[in-house]
Amino acid sequence: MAQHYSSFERGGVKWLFQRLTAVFLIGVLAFHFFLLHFVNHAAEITFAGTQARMSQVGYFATMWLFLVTATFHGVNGVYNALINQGLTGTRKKAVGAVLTLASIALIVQGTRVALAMTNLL
Amino acid sequence: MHEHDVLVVGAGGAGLRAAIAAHEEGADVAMVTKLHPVRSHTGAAEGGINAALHPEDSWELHAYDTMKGSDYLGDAPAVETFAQDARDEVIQLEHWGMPFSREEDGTVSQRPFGGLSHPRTTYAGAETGHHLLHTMYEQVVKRGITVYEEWYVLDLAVSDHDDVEDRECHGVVAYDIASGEIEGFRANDGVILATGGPGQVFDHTTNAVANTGDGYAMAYRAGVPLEDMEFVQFHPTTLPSTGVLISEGVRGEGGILYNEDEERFMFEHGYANNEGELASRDVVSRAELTEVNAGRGIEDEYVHLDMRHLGEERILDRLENILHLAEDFEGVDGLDEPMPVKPGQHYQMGGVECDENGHTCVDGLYAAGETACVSLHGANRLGGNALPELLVYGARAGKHAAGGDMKEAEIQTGPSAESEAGDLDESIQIGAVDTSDESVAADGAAVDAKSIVESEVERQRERVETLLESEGINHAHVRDDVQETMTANVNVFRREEGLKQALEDIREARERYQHVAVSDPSRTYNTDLIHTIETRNILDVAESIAVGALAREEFRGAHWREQYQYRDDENWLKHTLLAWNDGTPRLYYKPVLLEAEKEYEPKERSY
Amino acid sequence: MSETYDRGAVEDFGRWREFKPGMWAWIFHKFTGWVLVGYLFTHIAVLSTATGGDVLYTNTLQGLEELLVVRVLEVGLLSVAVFHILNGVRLLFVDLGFGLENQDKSFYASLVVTAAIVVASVPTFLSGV
Amino acid sequence: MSTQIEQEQAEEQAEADAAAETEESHQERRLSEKKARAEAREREEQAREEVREAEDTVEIKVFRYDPEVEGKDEPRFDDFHVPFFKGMTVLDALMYARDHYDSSLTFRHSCRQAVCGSDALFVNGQQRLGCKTQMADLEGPVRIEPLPHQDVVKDLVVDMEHFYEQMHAVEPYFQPDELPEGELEEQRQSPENREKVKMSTRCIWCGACMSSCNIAAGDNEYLGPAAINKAYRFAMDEREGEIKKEDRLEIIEQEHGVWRCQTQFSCTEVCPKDIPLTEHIQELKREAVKSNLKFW
Ligand SMILES: Cc1cc2nc3c(=O)[nH]c(=O)nc-3n(C[C@H](O)[C@H](O)[C@H](O)COP(=O)(O)OP(=O)(O)OC[C@H]3O[C@@H](n4cnc5c(N)ncnc54)[C@H](O)[C@@H]3O)c2cc1C
Ligand code: HEM
Ligand code: SF4
Ligand code: F3S
Ligand code: FES
Repeated sequence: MAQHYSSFERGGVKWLFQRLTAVFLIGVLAFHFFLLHFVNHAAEITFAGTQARMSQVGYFATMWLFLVTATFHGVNGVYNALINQGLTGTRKKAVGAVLTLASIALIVQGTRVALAMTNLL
Repeated sequence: MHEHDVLVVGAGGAGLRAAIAAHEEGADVAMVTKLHPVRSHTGAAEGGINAALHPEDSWELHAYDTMKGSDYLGDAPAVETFAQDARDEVIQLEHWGMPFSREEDGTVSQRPFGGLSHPRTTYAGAETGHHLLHTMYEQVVKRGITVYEEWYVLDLAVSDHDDVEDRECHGVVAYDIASGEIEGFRANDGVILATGGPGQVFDHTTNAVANTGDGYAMAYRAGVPLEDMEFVQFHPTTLPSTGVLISEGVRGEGGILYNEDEERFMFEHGYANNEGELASRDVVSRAELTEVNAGRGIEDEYVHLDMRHLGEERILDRLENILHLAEDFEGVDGLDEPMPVKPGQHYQMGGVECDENGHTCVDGLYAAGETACVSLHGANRLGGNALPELLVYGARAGKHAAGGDMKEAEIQTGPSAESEAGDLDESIQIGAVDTSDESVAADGAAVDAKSIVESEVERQRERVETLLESEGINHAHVRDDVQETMTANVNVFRREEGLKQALEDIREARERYQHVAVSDPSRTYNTDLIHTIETRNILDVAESIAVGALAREEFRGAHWREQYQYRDDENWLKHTLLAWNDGTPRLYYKPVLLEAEKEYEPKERSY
Repeated sequence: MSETYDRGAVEDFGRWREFKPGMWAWIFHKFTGWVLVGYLFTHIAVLSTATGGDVLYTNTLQGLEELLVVRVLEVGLLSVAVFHILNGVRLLFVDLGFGLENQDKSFYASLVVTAAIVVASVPTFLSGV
Repeated sequence: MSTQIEQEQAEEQAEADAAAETEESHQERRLSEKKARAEAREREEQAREEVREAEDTVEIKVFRYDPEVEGKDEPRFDDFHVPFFKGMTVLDALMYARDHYDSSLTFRHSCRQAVCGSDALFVNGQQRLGCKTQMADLEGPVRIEPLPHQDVVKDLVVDMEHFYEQMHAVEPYFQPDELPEGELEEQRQSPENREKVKMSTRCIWCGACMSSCNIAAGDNEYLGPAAINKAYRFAMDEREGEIKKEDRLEIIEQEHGVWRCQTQFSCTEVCPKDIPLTEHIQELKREAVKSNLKFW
C-alpha cells in the first residue's frame, strides 16, 4: 500500500531547460532560416559568404549558442520521448549514454566546423 | 481461511466508518466488499449531512425533529445518541479533509432541509455522499486497513443453536469475483454487516444495481429479525426515465413543484400549508401521486420541479451537479426549463434489528448503515439523516465489535425482547419453499468457530456448484417479476388486495427460483452467478417488506393503507418484526421506546 | 485471476481516426522534433566540409542545392520547423496555463499558419533549380 | 396381535409413500426443469418479438473474451440488436443484451448515474462512462470495448489494480499540520480555496483518463492524470500546511511524475467529471519549478 517512489532527482530542471531553450530557439531558428533562405538564397551560399558572417563575433556566438541549445533541446527531447515509452534500467542508461556521447560529438564537431568557417584562427 | 479480529462486510459510508473505528480500537480489521469501496452507493448521496452545529441549534432540537419525522416510531435512545454524536462525527469528517461547502468566514455551510426546524444540513456541493465516501476511503488507505475488494459475501457462518439468542457469528464465506475462489473468513471479535439498501427490490429506484439487500437477507436467514421493513421511503423527486435522484437540496434552496396546470400544488391543494415543498418526503410523494392520479400530472406520469428562479449563479454554485444529472439522464436543461420528477424508491427505514451499539441478537453479529435498524428513522427518514447515521452507528458498531469501552445498550433485541405475537392470514404462504436446507449451518456437530466457518464454506461451495452445473431459467426473469409486483402493489399507495397479490407473486417467484441456473460456466468474473445469488436475497427482502405492509393496519409515515387512513397510536406504537425461524417466518411486535433523556409525546405530524 | 489479455499498443494506434486534436498535436510535435534533430546532425555533417577547405565547402553546398530533391526536402524541412515552432509556442502557453480551453483551436491555428507560410515560401525555395 | 400387523402395514405404507414422494419429486423436478426451459425459450422468443416490433433497434458490437471458455479465449466481437427507447444509454443497451440474449455478457456497473465510476468503457473509439452516454448520440453500430491499456479480465472487465496502486502512491489522504483544539471546532477554509480544489475532488476513479493517456500506456510507472489530480486536490487545499505541500510536490515530481505528462489533453477530453486534468498537471509543474527555484 501507498508505496513510495523515492527519487530525489528533481526532474523539473531538464523540463525547465527544455522550455527555456525552446524560447531561445524560436528567435534564432526563425532568424537562421530567414537569413539563409530568404535574405541569402541557399543556392548562392559560398564559403566566402559564410566566412564573412561567421567572423563577426556576435553572429558566431549566436550560432554557437544555437548549436548548443538545439543539441540540448533536440537530444533531451528524443531522450524524453524514449523514456516515455517505458525505457528503464540498463536500457535507459545505455540510451542516455549514447545520446550524451552523440551530443558531445555533435557539439565538438560543430565547434570545429564553426571555427573553420571563421578567419579568426 | 482468512482470519481477522473484526470483519466489515460492505465498504460504503457505514462500513468504512466502522472499519476506521475498529482500527482505532486496535483491532485487526478487514473489509470484504463486492464493489471497490469508492463504487459504493453512498457516493450517490447528494443533499447533505445533518448535525446541530450552530450555537442556536441543539441536539435536542435535532432529536425532536427526527422523532417527529419518524412519526413517533423511532426509539428514543437511538434518536438521542444519534443527535448527540452526529456533531462530533461531522467535525471529525471535516478534520479528515472533507471538502464541505463554506461560508465567507471559512466555516462549514449549513442549509435548510425538509422537516428540520433549523438549517443544520452540512453539505459539499450537491455531491455530499461522494465526498464523504472518498474522504473516509482515504482514511482507510492511510491506516492501511485490509480491503478484500470484489469479494462477494455469500453468507454468514453462524452456529446453529435452536434459540437464536444462543447463536454466535464466527465469520463469513465469500466468493472472489475475479477468480471464482470461495473462501472462509473468520472473525474473532465480530462481523459487521454494512451492505446498504435494498432498492433493487423495486424497479423504479434511486439505488444502485448493487443494492440488492444482501445484508438484510443474510442476517434474516441467520435468525436475526428484520424490523419495520414496511417503511420504505419513496423520494418525491426522481427523474422519470431512470430513477436518478434530484436532491432535496433543490427544494431546500427554493425549488418549486408545479402540476400540469402550473399550480404550486403543495400549497394550492393544501398538502402542506406551512412547509410546502419542504414538507417531509412521504407527504410530498403522496401529494405528487395524488396530483397525477387526479389527472393533473404531466403526461399522466410526473410533475415539474422548477429551479430557474434561483438564478444561474446560485444554481451553479450550489446545485451544479443537478444540472448535469438532468441533462445527462433526462435531456433537460435545468437553467432553461423545469425538470420532470416523480416518486421513486429511495431508502429503507427498516432493517436488521440491532441496538445502539449496532449489536444484533446473534452474538458477534453487528449491523450498520442502511442495512441496520436501530430504529432511528422509524416510519420516515428525514433527508440528510442517513449519512450521519452511517457515521454515528458505523463508528459505534466498529468500536463495540473491537471491544471498545461502551455503555450498555438500552434497546433490547431478539425474539425474547418484550414482544407480542402477530398473525397473518392463513392463506398466505411465506418463507422457504423447501425448509430442509434453510437452517443456519448444515452440520449440527460443528462446535468450534473454525469448523463452523469450514462447514459453511462447504455448503456455499455446493450451492455455487449446483447453480453452475444445473440447467434452468435465467434469474433475471424472476427478478423482473418481483420488481414489477413490488412497484405495482407495495408502492406509495398500498391496498390490501394488492399486498396479497404481491405476496402471491413473490411466492410464485420463489418457486421459480428453485429452478434458476447460471448459464455462464466461467469461474472468472462470473456476474451471472453473483446476480443469481443476489436475486435470492431480493426475494427474501421483498417478502419481508410486503408482509410488514400487510400486517400494519394503519397509516404512519411512509406507510399508507387504503382502509386505514389514520395513525393508530393506540394499537400500533410498536415495531413489526419478522424472524426467519429456519424457513417458516414468524411475525411479532415490540413496543416503541418514546422515552430516554427526554420524553416524546406523539403529536400530529403536520408541515 | 487466471489469465488476462493484454491488447497492447497496436490496438491503440489502430484507432488513429478517433484521435483528438491534443493527441495529433503531440504526434506531430514529436515527429517534427525528431526530424529536426535528424536534420541537425546531417546539417553539421554537411557543413563539416568547411574543415576540408573553401572549395570543397562551396561545391558541396551548391552541388546539393542544384538537386530538385534537396529543394523539395528543404520545403519539407521548413514546414516541419514552422510547425514545430508554432506548436512549440502553443505548448509554452499551455505550460504557462494560458488558453487551455482553446488548445484544440490553437493546434488548428498552428496547422493553418504553417500551411500558409510554407505555400508562400515555395517560390523562393524552388526558384532557380 | 392385530395391532402389530396394522402397525407394520402402516410402516410399509409410509415407506412406500416416502419412496413415491421422492419419485414424485424427481419427476416434479424434471417437469419443472422442462417447464423452465420452455419458459426460457419463450422469454427469448418474446425478446426477439420485442425487437421485431420495436420501430427502432440499435446494434452493438461487444468485445468478448474469457480465458476459460472455449471459443471466447480468443477475443472476438459479438453483435446484439437491442430495441431502442428514448434516453437509452450504452449501459442500458448492454444490460438489455445481457438480460435477454446472453447472461454471460460481463461488465462492471452499479450506480447508473455517473458516480461510482464502474463502467468506463471504450465506446466507438473513446473512453466514456456507459451510463452517461446516450445511444442516440452515437453512430451505429456501436463498438463497445474494454478500456485500452489495461489487461482484460473478461469481456468488458479490465484489471484496475494498477490504477488503484497509482492512486495510492500519492498519499491520497488529508494531512494537516495541526487541528483546531476547541470542541466542535472546524478548520477554516475560504470559499475561494474550496472553489479552487472543487473540480479536483470530483474524481470517481473510473480510470478513463489513465486509459486514454498515451504516456501512461508507454510508461507503466507514470503516476497518471488521476493520481496527479488527487495530489493536486491536497496540495492546493489550504488546510494542509506549506511543509506538507513541499512533500507533496516532491511526490509528484519524482521521475515518473508530472514531468512525464506531454500535454496530450486526452485525459481532459475523456474525463466524465469534466476535471481539467491537464490544467492541474501543468499547474503542479509550475509549482514544482517555483519551489525548486526557491531552494536554489
Ligand atoms: C441517490 C441517493 C441520494 C441520497 N442522498 C442522501 C442525502 O443527501 N443525505 C443523507 O443523509 N442520505 C442520503 N441518501 C441515503 C444514504 O446515502 C444511504 O442510506 C447510505 O449511503 C447507505 O450507506 P451504506 O454504507 O449503508 O451502504 P452503501 O454505500 O450502499 O454500501 C454498501 C456496501 O456493501 C457492499 N456489499 C453489499 N452486498 C455485499 C455482499 N453480499 N458482499 C460483500 N459486500 C457487499 C457494497 O460493495 C458496498 O460497499 C441517499 C441515497 C441515495 C440512493
Ligand atoms: C524553434 C523553436 C522551437 C520551439 C519553440 C520548440 C519547442 C519545443 C517544446 C516546447 C518541446 C517540448 C515538448 C514536450 O516536452 O512536451 C519540444 C520538443 C522537442 N524539440 Fe523543439 N522546439 C524548437 C526547436 C527545435 C529544434 C531546432 C529542434 C531540433 C534540433 C527541436 C527538437 C525537438 C525534439 C526532438 C523534441 C522532442 C519531441 C518529442 O517529444 O519526441 N526543437 N520542442
Ligand atoms: S480524473 Fe476523471 S477520468 Fe480520471 S479517474 Fe477521475 S473521473 Fe475518471
Ligand atoms: S493524456 Fe497524458 S500526457 Fe498529460 S495531459 Fe493527460 S496526462
Ligand atoms: S454505473 Fe456508476 S458510473 Fe456508470
